[in-house]
Amino acid sequence: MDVKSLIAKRVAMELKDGDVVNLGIGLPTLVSNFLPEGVNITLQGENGMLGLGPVKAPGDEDYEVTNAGGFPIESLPGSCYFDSATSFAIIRGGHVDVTVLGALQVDAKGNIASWMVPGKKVPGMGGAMDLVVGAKKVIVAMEHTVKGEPKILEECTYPLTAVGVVKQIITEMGVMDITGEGIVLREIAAGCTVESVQSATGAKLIIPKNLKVMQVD
Amino acid sequence: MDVKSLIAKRVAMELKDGDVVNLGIGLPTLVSNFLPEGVNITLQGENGMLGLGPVKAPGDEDYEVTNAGGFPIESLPGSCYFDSATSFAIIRGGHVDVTVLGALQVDAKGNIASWMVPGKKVPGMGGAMDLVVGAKKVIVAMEHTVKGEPKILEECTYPLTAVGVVKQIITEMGVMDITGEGIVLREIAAGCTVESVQSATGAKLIIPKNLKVMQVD
Amino acid sequence: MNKLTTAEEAVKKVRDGDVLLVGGFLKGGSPETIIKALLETSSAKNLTVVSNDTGTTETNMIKVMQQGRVVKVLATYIGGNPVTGQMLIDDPESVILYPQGTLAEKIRCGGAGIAGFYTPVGVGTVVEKGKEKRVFEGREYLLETGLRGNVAFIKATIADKAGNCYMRGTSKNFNAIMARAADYVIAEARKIVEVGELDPELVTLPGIFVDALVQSEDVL
Amino acid sequence: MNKLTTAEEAVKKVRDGDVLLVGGFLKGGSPETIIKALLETSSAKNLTVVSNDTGTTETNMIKVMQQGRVVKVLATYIGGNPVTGQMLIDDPESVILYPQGTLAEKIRCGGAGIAGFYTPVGVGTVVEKGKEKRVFEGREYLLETGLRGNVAFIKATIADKAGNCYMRGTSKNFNAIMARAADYVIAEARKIVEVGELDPELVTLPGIFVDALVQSEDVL
Repeated sequence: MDVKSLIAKRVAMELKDGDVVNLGIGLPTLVSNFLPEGVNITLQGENGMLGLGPVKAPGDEDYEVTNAGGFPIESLPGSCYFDSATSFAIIRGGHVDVTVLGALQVDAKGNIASWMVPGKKVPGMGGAMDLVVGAKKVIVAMEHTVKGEPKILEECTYPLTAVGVVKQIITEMGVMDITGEGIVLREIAAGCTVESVQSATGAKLIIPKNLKVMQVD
Repeated sequence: MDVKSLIAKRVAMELKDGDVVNLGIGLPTLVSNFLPEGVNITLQGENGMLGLGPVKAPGDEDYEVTNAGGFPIESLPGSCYFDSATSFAIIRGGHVDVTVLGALQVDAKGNIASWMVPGKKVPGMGGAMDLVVGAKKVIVAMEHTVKGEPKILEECTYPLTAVGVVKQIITEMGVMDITGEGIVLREIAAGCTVESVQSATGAKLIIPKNLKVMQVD
Repeated sequence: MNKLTTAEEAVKKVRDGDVLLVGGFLKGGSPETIIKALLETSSAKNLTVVSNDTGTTETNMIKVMQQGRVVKVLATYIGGNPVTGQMLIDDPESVILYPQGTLAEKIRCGGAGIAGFYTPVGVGTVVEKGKEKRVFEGREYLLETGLRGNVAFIKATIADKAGNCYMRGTSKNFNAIMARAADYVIAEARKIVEVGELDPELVTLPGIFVDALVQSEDVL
Repeated sequence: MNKLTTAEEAVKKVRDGDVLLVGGFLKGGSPETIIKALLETSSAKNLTVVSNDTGTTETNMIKVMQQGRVVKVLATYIGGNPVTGQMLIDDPESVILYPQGTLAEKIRCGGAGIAGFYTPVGVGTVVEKGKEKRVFEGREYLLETGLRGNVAFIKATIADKAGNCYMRGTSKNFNAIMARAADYVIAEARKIVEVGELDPELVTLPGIFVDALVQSEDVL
């Protein structure tokens, strides 16, 4: 299994039956491919939909039913649609149980930077700021490092998406919870050592007595 | 023609083709019976509807399509429905052209008191405060006096519904515009004299040179 | 997720001291089956009722109030319910009246994560008492805050078993917004269908807002 | 009231210096027929464009911008339109980025007569710059103000001749809210029917908000 699928699969195990979930573009969209047996979730698209199905095959392009990336998708039974103000009333109002998104940086205080790299072209924050503030639980799903540099830091250096919102980080190296004391390494990937994870991390990891091996099967 | 129908008929002449109009309970609801030829208006019901038709006959009672008085009504072609927040977004946002309502008192500054009489049981303001603040034009349609006492005053004494919102008062005695200078008597009913109107009014009326006779035919 | 249950079971979620958001506009769209269950099978007291009008003499809320279980009311028009009228006379603090659009927007904001909003409605009236007044572009506005409830009672015309609700005509009223602003939402529906049978474009209220779904006895 | 006209006629309402509210979400529900008329038949300049994303390289707004007629942009995501990206680099004041829900709510408030609202989104980020911060029940919120435009361009799936619009699926997006917050609203519809032919329960946008209705060429 490739790294992205591995991360997505582990994220999927965090979801509960009945959860309303918003999946960010990229790696997070893979999560819906790995839902455990008996776990049915409702996907929310911030462009105005509940009950998103898979992306349609090219050629069957109906731009009146798209995901937040602008791609035409299937609509599942029980789905519905609404305008952008209503969509963000749902998001901001705390009616999305989990949002899963990537990040450029996450820090020990739960701060997240995910929308701009200083000096590079700025694409805009889209709905990310609303999603991370509004969702009941924010899971960052990303590769542990970028070009060998840590993305998990004591303090983010890039412009923030929001302050103190991230509850959990899931990477190919492990599962980390962000707590009042700092970042706790709950699970470690097979083949990693505490030392190897710590050296790939820019914040001091708290290692609990019951550190588990990350299971994805 | 009875007094209420006379007032309603004169109010109807103020409406323009295409106007979105909210009619208060009582006398104002009569206005839609007297629309001039070629004038089509859209009635708004603050309980969540555009395109109200007439009240249904007893026995055909569908409480899922009612007017703001709670009575089942017909729905006209081109009508639509919405929730209360959306209904008042329409009202507060200035998308109702004219609201016609009764009043307990109106004054020379355009203040209106229409929702409670001190010392009597208070029914609540319902949507009246929103309607008079939100509508582009507020017309008060009422009998000129109550038990011989003037309802048009220099200053309202009852608790206000809103400040400075009334543009026009139409009674069985005449048509009055509220201006920065005070209340201008634009039209006087046949059979009334300026003196008789003034003596039934608790505010100084401004009498323009071109005072007209109120026409309702 | 089949949310279907009975009104009796659903109203067990109502606790002493709860704030209840009760949909409907006079008789239109009033969740009478749920209110009847509250009346007959629940003993929850010290309740606050948020409602456009607290119903009429023909509806069930007046009977709950006659049991002395409602200690506070937030409403816009109470002319149809003399018990609420009497409460206001006996204790002016026990009945808070809001302009209808302000009450609707307070509830919408409560459900939308918005803490407060500035409305021009009520300026210069008793409604402004105790509220911050602020000028934007030369016009005065009042600060009103978001409002939420512990439990909402709402009525739909058709619902699917996942709780997606279609509210026909003017029955949307406060039903559609209150369901978004409560911790626990009980919906009664005149007709209940399987998931997938309701046209997605007719969904007034997404099923994610509904916790318990009950068959309406449609007593009105 | 038959509001049917041509896109060329309708865009004559756009004046130099106008604020344009342009519906759509990337390619979804983008009012391309109207934007194309603006591109080809209007000379209005010094325009401010309010749009979720200012479209993509495949849509028409980028061409209007290449004509140098857009001097300011308010948007949430501009990754699909490199001209907007370049504007931001050349003059950071010319492109204002908002969180998507904040932009949507600003527009809703602009249309709803609400002067401002308090949102928790953006607190602690660059978005809070210059904005009032206020604590409600222990949590920080930013004051955001309502936003209106001179002209709105929107797209519907079906409209009747009175302007009642049904916007299918996710094409509701900013179309449904922008039409409520502009002085003059131009709607294009893929299909236009007689008044009475559209199911009232499918009306996303009441016709009272629409000033001019044009047949969509549905160029996407």
